[in-house]
Amino acid sequence: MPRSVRVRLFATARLAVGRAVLPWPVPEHGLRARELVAALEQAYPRLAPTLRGSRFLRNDRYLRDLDETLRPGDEFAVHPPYGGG
Amino acid sequence: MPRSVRVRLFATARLAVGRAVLPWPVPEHGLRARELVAALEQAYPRLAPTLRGSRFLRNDRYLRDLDETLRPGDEFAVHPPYGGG
Amino acid sequence: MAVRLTRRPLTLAEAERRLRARPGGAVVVFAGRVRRDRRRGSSVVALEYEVDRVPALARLRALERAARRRFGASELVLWHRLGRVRVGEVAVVVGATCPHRVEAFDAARYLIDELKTTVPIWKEERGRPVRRPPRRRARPGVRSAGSGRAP
Amino acid sequence: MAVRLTRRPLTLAEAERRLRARPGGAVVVFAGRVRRDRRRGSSVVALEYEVDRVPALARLRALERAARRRFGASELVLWHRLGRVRVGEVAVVVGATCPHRVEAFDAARYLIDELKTTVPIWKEERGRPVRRPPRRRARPGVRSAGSGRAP
Repeated sequence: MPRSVRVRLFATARLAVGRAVLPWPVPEHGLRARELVAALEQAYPRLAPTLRGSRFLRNDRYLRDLDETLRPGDEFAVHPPYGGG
Repeated sequence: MPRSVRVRLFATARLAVGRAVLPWPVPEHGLRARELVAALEQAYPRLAPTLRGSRFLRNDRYLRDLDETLRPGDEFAVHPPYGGG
Repeated sequence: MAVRLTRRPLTLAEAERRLRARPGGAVVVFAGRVRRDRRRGSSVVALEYEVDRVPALARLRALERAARRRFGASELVLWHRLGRVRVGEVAVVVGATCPHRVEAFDAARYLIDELKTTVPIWKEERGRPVRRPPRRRARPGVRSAGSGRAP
Repeated sequence: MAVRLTRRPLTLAEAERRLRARPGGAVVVFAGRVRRDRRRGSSVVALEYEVDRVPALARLRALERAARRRFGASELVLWHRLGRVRVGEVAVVVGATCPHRVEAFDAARYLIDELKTTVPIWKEERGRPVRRPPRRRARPGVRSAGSGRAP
């Protein structure tokens, strides 16, 4: 069992970080979505504006709020505003 | 030169009269569209309700009003409400 | 031809060939099909379309010009079948190619709404051919403009 | 399949085969094409579409169900290209078969509006391949949802 979540970055989020997938360590006391987003923002300042306009998913489901706790092995997706069509 | 107009009947007008084309004599003093419509109504009572809801054309152009005078050789079309599509 | 009155079958595929030949980000196509009449005892299997050809073509061309002007359409189709059209077949196709989707939807909607109410085309119901006269037969008649069964 | 994310070309003809297989008096289809970027100096020749596949398919299926319920649609298409789509090609097709035209227009409009704003698909501009680096090059970037160039 990995001690990390798998952060998946799309579109402008992927371009800001320079990669589509980013493993992120989960500390012993656990990791709230809110903490992960703050940590990503700090690690990748260019990602900050995108994060503020993004929706987030845990294991392919939209997060209800940022207080959800992520577990090791979870996927965490960052969805900037959609642009299909 | 015929001394008549060619009345063209469509859809319910055609069904009410039983034919699609009807030559109609033009008297010496001429024939206003209004007079033709009244005469048709009298000759074919079943046509009356259709005539009241129809648009009329002289030589493929919509009549501006029923005071237009028809000349021998003219075509006069009776268009009940349209139903394409 | 953007405007067409024809006895041949109509397809979206053919409309697509015309509408995609010109630039524009949005293509909207409407196809109206002959519906089965669900009234009890109905034997309607087709509609027969009648037209007053010269004013109908003039009006269709006027609609084409109006749609180019009002909605910035780069291409249009305004096609209608004549004669007998069986249940399930396409009786009318209208469509527009425009820069953006809002205009393309508005253009197609405008074309079919105007076509139905301002172009001299009429439909008449046609029943199933019967070999022996049945006890009671539904009497096919001309469908009025207000018929609920037109698409 | 009513719902599809594909790397293959999309056509109205293929949508027609699906939409005409079911009864309904009205078929409306929308095709969104990649437009040429008219900004000065732009070298964009294609868009590259990216998707988060599992939630995208779930959302498309939810839209399909909603359209059947809300507009009485008997058949639907919700198709989107993935990967590189060149200028002039069709990136998205949505369509609906309904009893009457008003619902069919509303359904198609609903599907494309919702698809654009609620389905996890993104586009990124792709420039012309250059052999020698030009003095100044337009920098292709991700098109935001608010881009005026999407249909």
